[in-house]
Parts: sequence; C-alpha cells; structure tokens
Amino acid sequence: MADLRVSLSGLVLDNPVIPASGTFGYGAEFKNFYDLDILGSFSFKGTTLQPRFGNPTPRIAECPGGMLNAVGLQNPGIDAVLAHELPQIATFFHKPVIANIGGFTVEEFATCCAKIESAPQVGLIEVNVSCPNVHEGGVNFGSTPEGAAAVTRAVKQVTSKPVYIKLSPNVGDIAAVAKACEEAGADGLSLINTLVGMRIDPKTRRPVLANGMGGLSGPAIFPVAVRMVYQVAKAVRIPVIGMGGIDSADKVIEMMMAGAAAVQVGAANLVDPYASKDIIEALPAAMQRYGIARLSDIVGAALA
Amino acid sequence: MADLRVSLSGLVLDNPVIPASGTFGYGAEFKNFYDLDILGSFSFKGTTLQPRFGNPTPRIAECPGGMLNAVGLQNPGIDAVLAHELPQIATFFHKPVIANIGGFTVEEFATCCAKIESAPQVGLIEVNVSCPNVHEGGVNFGSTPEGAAAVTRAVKQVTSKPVYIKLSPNVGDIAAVAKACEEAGADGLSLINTLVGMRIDPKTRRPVLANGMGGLSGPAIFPVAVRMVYQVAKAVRIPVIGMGGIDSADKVIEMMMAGAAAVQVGAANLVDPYASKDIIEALPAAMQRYGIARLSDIVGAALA
Amino acid sequence: MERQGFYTITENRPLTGQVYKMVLAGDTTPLTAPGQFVNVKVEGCYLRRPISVADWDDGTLTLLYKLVGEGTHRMAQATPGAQLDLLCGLGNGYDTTACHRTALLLGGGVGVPPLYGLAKRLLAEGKTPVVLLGFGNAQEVFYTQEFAALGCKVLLATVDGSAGTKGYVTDLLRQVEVPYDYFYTCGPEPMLRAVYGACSTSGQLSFEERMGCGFGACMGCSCKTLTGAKRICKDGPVLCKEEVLWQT
Amino acid sequence: MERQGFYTITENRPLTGQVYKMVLAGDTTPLTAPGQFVNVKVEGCYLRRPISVADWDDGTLTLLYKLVGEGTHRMAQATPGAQLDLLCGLGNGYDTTACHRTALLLGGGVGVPPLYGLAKRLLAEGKTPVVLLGFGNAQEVFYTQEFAALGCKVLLATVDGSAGTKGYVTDLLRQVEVPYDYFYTCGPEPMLRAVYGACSTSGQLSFEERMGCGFGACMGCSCKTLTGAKRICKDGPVLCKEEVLWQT
Ligand SMILES: Cc1cc2nc3c(=O)[nH]c(=O)nc-3n(C[C@H](O)[C@H](O)[C@H](O)COP(=O)(O)OP(=O)(O)OC[C@H]3O[C@@H](n4cnc5c(N)ncnc54)[C@H](O)[C@@H]3O)c2cc1C
Ligand SMILES: Cc1cc2nc3c(=O)[nH]c(=O)nc-3n(C[C@H](O)[C@H](O)[C@H](O)COP(=O)(O)OP(=O)(O)OC[C@H]3O[C@@H](n4cnc5c(N)ncnc54)[C@H](O)[C@@H]3O)c2cc1C
Ligand SMILES: Cc1cc2nc3c(=O)[nH]c(=O)nc-3n(C[C@H](O)[C@H](O)[C@H](O)COP(=O)(O)O)c2cc1C
Ligand SMILES: Cc1cc2nc3c(=O)[nH]c(=O)nc-3n(C[C@H](O)[C@H](O)[C@H](O)COP(=O)(O)O)c2cc1C
Ligand code: FES
Ligand code: FES
Repeated sequence: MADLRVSLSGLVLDNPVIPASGTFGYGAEFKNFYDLDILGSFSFKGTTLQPRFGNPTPRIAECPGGMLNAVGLQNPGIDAVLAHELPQIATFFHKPVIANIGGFTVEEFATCCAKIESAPQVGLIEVNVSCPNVHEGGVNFGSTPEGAAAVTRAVKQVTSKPVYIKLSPNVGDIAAVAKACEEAGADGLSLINTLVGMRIDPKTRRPVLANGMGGLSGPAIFPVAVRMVYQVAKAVRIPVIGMGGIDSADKVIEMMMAGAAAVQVGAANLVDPYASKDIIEALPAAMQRYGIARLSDIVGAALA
Repeated sequence: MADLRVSLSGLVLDNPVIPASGTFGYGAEFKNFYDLDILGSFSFKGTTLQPRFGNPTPRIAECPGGMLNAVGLQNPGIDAVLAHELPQIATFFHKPVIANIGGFTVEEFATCCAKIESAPQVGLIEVNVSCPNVHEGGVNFGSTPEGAAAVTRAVKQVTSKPVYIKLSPNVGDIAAVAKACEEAGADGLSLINTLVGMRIDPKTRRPVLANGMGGLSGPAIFPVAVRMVYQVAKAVRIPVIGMGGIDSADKVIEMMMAGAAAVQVGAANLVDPYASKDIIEALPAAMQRYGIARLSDIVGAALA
Repeated sequence: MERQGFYTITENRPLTGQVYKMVLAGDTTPLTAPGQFVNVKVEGCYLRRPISVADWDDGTLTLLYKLVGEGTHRMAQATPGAQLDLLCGLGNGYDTTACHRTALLLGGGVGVPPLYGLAKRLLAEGKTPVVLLGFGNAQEVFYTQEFAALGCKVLLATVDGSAGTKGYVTDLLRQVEVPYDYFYTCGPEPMLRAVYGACSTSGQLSFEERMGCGFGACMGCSCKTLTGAKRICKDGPVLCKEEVLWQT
Repeated sequence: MERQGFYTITENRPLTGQVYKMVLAGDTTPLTAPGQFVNVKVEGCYLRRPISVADWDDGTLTLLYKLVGEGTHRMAQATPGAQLDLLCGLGNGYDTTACHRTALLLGGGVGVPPLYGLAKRLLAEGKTPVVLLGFGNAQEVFYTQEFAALGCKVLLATVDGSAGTKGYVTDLLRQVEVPYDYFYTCGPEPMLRAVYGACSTSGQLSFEERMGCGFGACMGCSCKTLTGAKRICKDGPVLCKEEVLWQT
C-alpha cells in the first residue's frame, strides 16, 4: 500500500494535497462536487481583519497556460469567518483546516491571528505577506526580508498554532526572505504566491484588469515555483509547502522532490472542480511508476 | 497602406519584429527558410570576449507553454564573430544587425563593445547583463541597479553606437534597475530575459538540466513580460524593446501598447522557424482589426 | 445543482457570419431555469468559456455563441461527434414566477440566447412573452423566426435600420401594444442600463463578467448590489431590478 | 536541406506494447541520408519531438517511436487522416560511402529505427549489412522480420534472454561470422560506448540529446568532439568514431 501521509510541523495529513487559498473559497462550493474529507487539508480564502469587497472588475484575465487574478482579497472579515464560515466548514470537513490570513499592517496580521487562537478547527495559520493585488499605497511585506520577518515575529507572539509564511515570488532573492522568516520563528513557509503580470486588450488599448496588474497562476508558473521551492528548501530547515501550477500527480512528485513537504493546488481547481480529487487519486499509480513507497521519502530528493 | 516602421534611437526599422538573441544564431540557419531582409533586424547570439562552449547537456527542458534553456552563452568569441560571422551575415542580411554582448566583468563588457565599434554592420549594441545561466561564482549585473549602471557607464565610454541594456526579470523592482541604466546613459532597454526556473525528472529524481536551473521563455512568460515592459516604460523616457513569449501579431501589438518601441521574438523561432516571418506578415491585418494606421502610434497606448 | 460532464456535439453551424449554433447531447438534469449557463472547456485555452443555455430538453442543450476571440473561434471548429467538457447548470437563471401575465423580453446581440428558453418556459406557464430584439444590422440578426415559431410577438430593431426599426431595443418600447407586468433582459451593459431606465415595471437583468471558475469559488466575478456583494456566476447572472447598483 | 511541412498520417499502430509505427504521406525530398530525423509538432506540447526516419520513399516516410512521456503518448493517439507539422530532413545522417563491403549495424531499443533505412541504402549500393539488434526482453522486440525480409542476416539479443542471445548487442559480436570493414550504431549511450570499445574497425555512432530547435539555431544540443563543438541536431546526430570524445 502506498503511504501518502506527510507531516507539517506535527500536523499529519493523509496526503500532501491542499487546495490553495483563494481558489477554494471556504469549501462550500466544492462540497457538492466531492467529499472534502479526502483532502490533506484546505487553505481557506485569504481573510483580513475587516471585511473587504476587493478590487473592481474585471478581475480575471486569460493567459497562455494560466490566468491573472486581481480579486484583491475579497472576504467577509475574520469575525464573520470565525462566527459563520468555520461552523459551516465543520459540517462538511472533519480535519484541521488551514487559515490563510492577509493584512496591511503588522498589527493587523497579529490581531487576526490572535483571534484564530480560539478556533480549534484551524490546524495551521498561513500568513500571506505576498498578495500582489492589494498594495493600496501600503507595503507588500513579502518583498523584503525585514518586512516578512517583522510580520512573522508579531504573529508568533500571539498564537501557539504552527505559523507558515506565504512568500512572494516577485523578489530577486527568495532564499533571503525565507531565511529571515525562519530566523524570526516561522514554523514553515508556503510558496509561491502569484507572479505579477498584465494583459492588455488591443481593442480598448487598456489593461484587461480594472486594477491594471494582477497575479499570474497556473501551469505557466510551475518551473518558477519548482525553482523557488528548491532554493528555499536548500536555504532553510523548516518545512515548505510548494505550489504554483500543480495540476497532476507527476507535478506533485516533482514539487516534493524539489523540497516541498506538502503541496497546494490553486488555479487548477477553478478550471476543473475535481482537480484536487483527481490528483489525490492518481498519486498511488504515479508513486508506483517512480518506485516510491512512502511519499514523505522523496521530500527534497533532488536537493542532494 | 499600414505603416509598420518604428525607430530605435535613430535606427529606423521597416517593422518592429526582431528575432531575439540566442534563438537565431548568427542568422545562417534561418536564411534557408526565408529571406531575412524582411526582418526589422535580428539580435545575434550572445557573444563574449573569449569563445565559450557553455554548460554541459542536457541544456533544454520542456515546460507548460514554454521551455527552459541553460545554454550558458556558447559562442565563438567576439574576434571570431567580427572576422567570420559578420562577413557571413553580410551575404544574406542587408540591414543593420543588433550585437548582443555578454560578459563577466565590467571590463569584459567594455572591451567587447569597443571591438564592435569597428563594425559598420552593427546598428545597435544590446548588452546582456541578465543571462541567468552563467553565474560562475560571478555577479549577475542585471540584478542590482548599481551593477547594471556600472556596465552601462563603461560601455557608453567606448562606443558611439546606441547601447541598449538587456534587463533581468528576476528582480523585485525592475523599474529601479531601468532608471539606473537610463541615468548611466543607456540609449534604450531590452526586456525581458528569461525567468529562472527548474524542472525535475521524477525518474532520476534530479533536475532535468545538467546545470540545475535554467531560463524560462515562451508564451508562459508573456504576462510577466508585458507587466515589466509597462512598468519600465512608465519609469523611463528611453525606448524599450519588449520581449518574452511573443508568438503572434496580436501579442506584438499588446507588447507595444504596454510601451515597447519594438519587439523581439525568441523561443517561437525554435519551435517554428517561420515564426518571425509569419508574425510580420500577419501584422497589417491585425492593425486593421484594431484600427491602427501607424504602428508607432500605439507605443505605450496603455500607459495613459 | 452545477455538475461537470462530457457532452457530444450533434450540431455546430453558423447562423450569421459571427454567431454559431451548437447543439450538445448529454445530461441536462443540472439545468433548472432559463438564463443559466454552462462553462465550456476549450482545448488550447486555460479558462473555460461561459455561454448561456438558449434551450434544452431531456437530452440536449443548445448554445448560441458569437465568435469573439480564441475560445469561441476554436469552438466553431469543433465537429459533430466530438466531446466537450462542460460545467452545466451554473447560475441562478431567471425566476419566471415573478411575472404574472405578460412579460417583455428585451435582448441585444448575444444577450438574445437565454431569452429563448425563457420564452418557452413562460409560454409553458401560460404567460405571454413579448420579445424585443436588437442587433447591429440585418446581417447580425438571428433567432427572430424561432421566437415567432413559439408564437411570440417579436419586435426587431437594428442600429443602422437595415432590418426592423432603426435604433435600439428600447426604441421598440413604444411599439408594445399590450400592458406588461414584468420585464426580463440580457445584453451589453449599456443596453441593460437603458432598459432599466425605460421599463417602469419590475424586472430581472442578466449580467456578464469575466470569470475564473463560474461556480462561485474564486470571487473573480463579484459585483456590488443593494443587497450586498454578489457573484455573477453563482448568485447571478440574473439580478432583480431592485438590487441593481450601477457602478459609474 | 531541412524544410517545414504538413504530412498526412496514413498508418499509426502499435508494434509492441510500447513502440508504435507511424507512416506519413508528404514531401520527402528534404531527406537525403538514412539516420536523418524529423522534429514533430505535437499539439499540447511546446517543443517538437525529434524522431528518426526509419524508412522513406518518394511520397511517404516511416517513424518508429516508443511511448515515453506526454509527446509520444499524444502522437500515439493521432488517427490516420490527421495532419502533422514536421521539420523534415534534419541532421547529417549516416555516410554509407565509408563502408566498402560489409558493415555491422548495431541497434538497441529505439536506436533500431534509423538502421532500417541504412540497411536498405547499403543493400542498394551493393554492400552487405549484418544487423545486430538488442532489446530488453522478447515483448520489446520489433522489426527483426523487416530486416530479414530485406535479405539481411539478423542477430538478436535480449537482456533477460527471453528472445535470441541473452545479453547485450555487443555480446552478439562473437556470432558475426563474416569479416566487416565498418560499423554503424544507434542506441542508448551506454550501448554506444560498449560498441565503440568492442568494434575495432572505424564506424559511425548516432547520438541523442534534448533539443530546443533541431535545426542548429539554439545551441541546446551541443557536444564536445575531438574536432570541436558540434550540434547533435545539425552537425550530428551521427559522429565518426574518430571524433567522439566521451564525457566522463
Ligand atoms: C453568464 C454569461 C453568459 C454568456 N452567454 C453567452 C452566449 O450565450 N453567447 C455568447 O456568444 N456569449 C456569451 N457570453 C460571452 C462569452 O462568454 C464570451 O464571448 C466568450 O467568453 C469569449 O471568449 P473568447 O475566447 O472567444 O474571447 P477572448 O476575448 O479571447 O477571451 C479572453 C477571456 O475573456 C473572457 N471574455 C471575453 N469576453 C467576455 C464576455 N463578454 N463575458 C465574459 N467573459 C468574457 C473569456 O471568457 C476569456 O476568459 C456570456 C458570458 C457570460 C458571463
Ligand atoms: C536525433 C534523435 C532521434 C530520435 N529518434 C527516435 C526514434 O526513432 N524513436 C524513438 O522512439 N525515439 C527517438 N528519439 C527519442 C525521442 O525524441 C524521445 O523519446 C521523445 O522526444 C520523448 O518525448 P515525450 O514527450 O514522449 O517524453 P518526455 O520525457 O515527456 O519529453 C520531455 C522533453 O524531453 C525530450 N526528451 C525526452 N527523452 C528524450 C530523448 N531520449 N532524446 C531527446 N529528447 C528527449 C522531449 O523531446 C521533450 O522535449 C530520438 C531522439 C533524437 C534526439
Ligand atoms: C483567484 C485567486 C485568488 C487567490 N487568492 C489568494 C488569497 O486570498 N490568499 C493567498 O495567499 N493566495 C491567493 N492566491 C494564490 C494561490 O493561493 C496560489 O499561491 C497561486 O495561485 C499559485 O498556485 P496555482 O498556480 O496552483 O494557482 C489566489 C490565487 C487565485 C488564482
Ligand atoms: C535557447 C535560448 C538562448 C538564449 N540566449 C540568449 C543570449 O545569448 N543572450 C541574450 O541576451 N538572451 C538570450 N536568450 C533570451 C532571449 O533572447 C529572450 O530574452 C527570452 O527568451 C524571452 O523571449 P521569448 O519568450 O520570446 O523566448 C536566450 C533564449 C533562449 C530560449
Ligand atoms: S467566476 Fe469564480 S466566483 Fe464567479
Ligand atoms: S537543438 Fe537547437 S541547436 Fe541543436
């Protein structure tokens, strides 16, 4: 029997496949397609202290092998998530969930994470310091080691749950940011968020997205994601959740060999609601193809 | 009649389409496919002071919507290019050519460019401070504003030809690097070079490329390229040559609306040797579709 | 309830130079209301393409789609016998119970398709749809005969006057001779605004937005309404006149 | 001279569980020597896939290809009548003038295909090809009968001994009863090395490398030789024994 289990800072997952934040809502839209308990976990929509409507539309643009989004962290706010979404999730998902948290100031990140402390359903906090769609004159904490470390320290002070910092790929040296987070006490890292991109509509001569730029996700970014996971896994000792363009069991295996202890599946869920399920079900055969008995054995196999 | 002409620092091109360095050799392999004089110009293979064999093989990996290469600047060296390749090019290409120059020290870039001064065939020098495949313990000048500016200054001192600095996309703030080059005297900018990426072979559990990492090109990177051209065109007043994933006339128009005064076509030439020709021939119909009489009118149309 | 499935093309042919009709055989049980849509996987495109269901029965559904860009051009090349991957039964669709006797159905361009299924449903419920259709010019006109064949009164406008009344759909309102108690509309946003302003009764408007998923997961298609943020793909595409909040 | 063109599939069927034969109709004038290859555009893959031409005549060419990854699996799904975009006439191919009377042809696995066209050419020139083929096991064996039908002597080895002699192609050398003046080989690199070491005559070896273009433009496939850097796709894939420089 193929052993698909992986472990993230003590949290044992039945398999490494986690739908990525922003592509799975709070789960409700997918529970009609399949039983969500087959998932390793899922990372819910990026949640902020205050409710947010997000950016004006169009928020979506088609790209070769991927898509741009500029949703801008639309969410009902942390209090509504704790009061309504988590109880809702409890009715159809019976495993620890990953809480993805966004913010605009260090204090905001900390306040949000402190509130989550009271939610036993949350097994891990994923702190998104890298959303490319919300620099409202504010800082993208993920683009500097100092910024990412400051958020890490503040969050670690207010929670006992494992804290994973979600890194931006829009930097020159991702290993430096990763190391700064590790030193600041992060339990793990999530990467990559989307690459900043743009499409222009030749008919209107304007950017397709109302916001101008957006975040590129999907298969197009897979090689960049593998490279960054590889660089980060080489640089730190804490676990890495790898994502970016994963849409098959083979890509899960490739990402884990690059150093990912678990993986997230993002845009693939949008074009095929069964994507995460299909990947999980294809994993045992893929493992057999490559002579893998225990999936956790291959984490970082290519780093040697 | 559609007017396809564009101008780069006084050099007038019949159309904006320029095969990109490293994907067109020194032209000889393409002259059997079509008459190269239909091109705006072409940028020859990145040339260094000394001859180079480049990296070990495999140097190529397939990706979703693109490819990785880790050729590592294989070239016969600047003296051989001046003595043999340029005279050869003169037999089948009767327009000014773009000389793409690589290097490992500021002095090397300058020495190379000084040698080119004597070649009237060269209309423009493209200084590649951004090759991701050759950090032999050396510096990638393209990753810092200071490094790129230092190369720019050194090269400008030794040549009277227009100098375009080719920028790396593997940075956090490409506009800052662009501005540093402009201030240092660059006549224009070329972007983007390839994004650093990696693929792993699940059978061998090793990176596909002997070099580990390589540069991602092809349609996958198009949205990132458009975004960076847009950001740079906003930040500087010198012309920008835009490239990255262009494989159709529509994409040429999109890139020009983002701010490119001309464009380069790279990986597309490799999968379809007629790509640059087909794009040039498709431009008039595309211009008509979008109500464009003079192509140069749309440069930066989306920046407003 | 939305569902994913494979459908077999039984017909795919041009109605006009730009608009195609595609008939697909497969499971239509996910469809519950006219005005719902499907999201079509097109080989070579990353995102699916949302297209309204114009008509359906127990085993087939009809799409009427305009050639716009790569996705719809590729759809037009598909041949009968080929299979298409659809997400079916998406969106809320029109609520026909809101109309009591006579409804105006106002459609513009590729906003016309969902009104056909709506007209059929209204007729089945014993109500009277009066159909007002607008197109650019005579060459672009489609489906007027199909509406007429249902037994509907059909009024036609073209912008250049080459067929029917010269002008917009709203210019047809004065030709409506029966009292109506409700309206349903679908078309480009400027048309929706004009209809919203011109029709004094209550009504329902179907909106378009660029979509990431089409089933409510990505928040790509959100719009502000007087009753809060709504996802066009899941809580729409049909909004009631009373909740519409126009962005300037 | 290499050329791009569209070719119509006339046959595409499995020879073994893993190896397919595809026959294509189209312009074969770019082909000048056995051992040349084509570069196949596969819908859904970015790079073309290089495949040796096993055989060709005035209007058709034959490919024998093994299912490896996405590209070759997609090729196997193509049906007769479909068109494929090929770059044709790539590479130098084998030089048959180097052999005077009798040549050993040593092929392993999917290195076997180019030797078929080579055997035909040698026979046409009045020379005697002796064919030594190696496979993993009996299930993987293909094309021995086709070589025999040309009138060649064929010796077979399999690694597990389930067909022919147990062992490698080089283990067949002692069964060669005629003197030979030259060898030609194609197969995985370990086999090429073994053949290089085991055959005392001069000869030619065909190499594989990952390719960006297949026609000499990208420097993706370079290898060092004793006569300088060569591009496997353009200056190869065939190298003379005397110029081969093994990388450790
Ligand atoms: C709920 C809904 C129902 C629709 N019903 C119909 C219909 O019945 N008939 C019909 O012809 N068209 C309909 N459309 C519009 C149709 O979705 C677009 O014309 C189509 O997606 C264009 O795809 P393309 O690849 O040809 O064009 P491209 O411009 O190349 O598409 C690029 C991207 O933009 C999106 N896009 C482009 N135009 C639109 C648009 N108007 N609305 C939403 N997304 C768009 C595409 O889906 C794709 O993601 C509907 C749209 C929505 C939202
Ligand atoms: C000159 C030449 C002639 C060849 N002739 C034949 C032949 O006659 N029959 C046959 O079965 N195979 C032949 N091959 C090998 C064939 O090219 C590969 O098996 C094929 O490209 C695999 O593609 P894939 O998508 O199925 O595999 P994947 O592993 O998914 O391919 C991924 C990438 O790696 C490349 N690749 C993978 N394996 C090889 C390889 N062995 N050599 C070069 N590139 C590779 C692919 O082209 C593609 O770019 C030849 C290779 C070369 C270079
Ligand atoms: C529509 C959309 C919304 C997203 N929203 C969030 C978010 O709220 N928080 C976050 O951390 N990442 C968000 N992401 C990024 C994804 O979680 C993921 O990091 C990225 O898309 C790369 O993975 P993929 O290529 O598999 O999609 C979003 C991505 C998409 C496509
Ligand atoms: C095989 C290959 C070799 C390249 N070599 C060079 C080079 O020598 N010098 C250089 O400036 N850029 C080089 N590039 C980068 C291209 O010029 C171009 O910037 C990049 O590929 C993006 O464009 P594309 O997506 O159209 O290929 C190379 C690209 C490829 C694919
Ligand atoms: S398109 Fe994804 S929520 Fe509507
Ligand atoms: S594959 Fe491009 S030079 Fe050989």
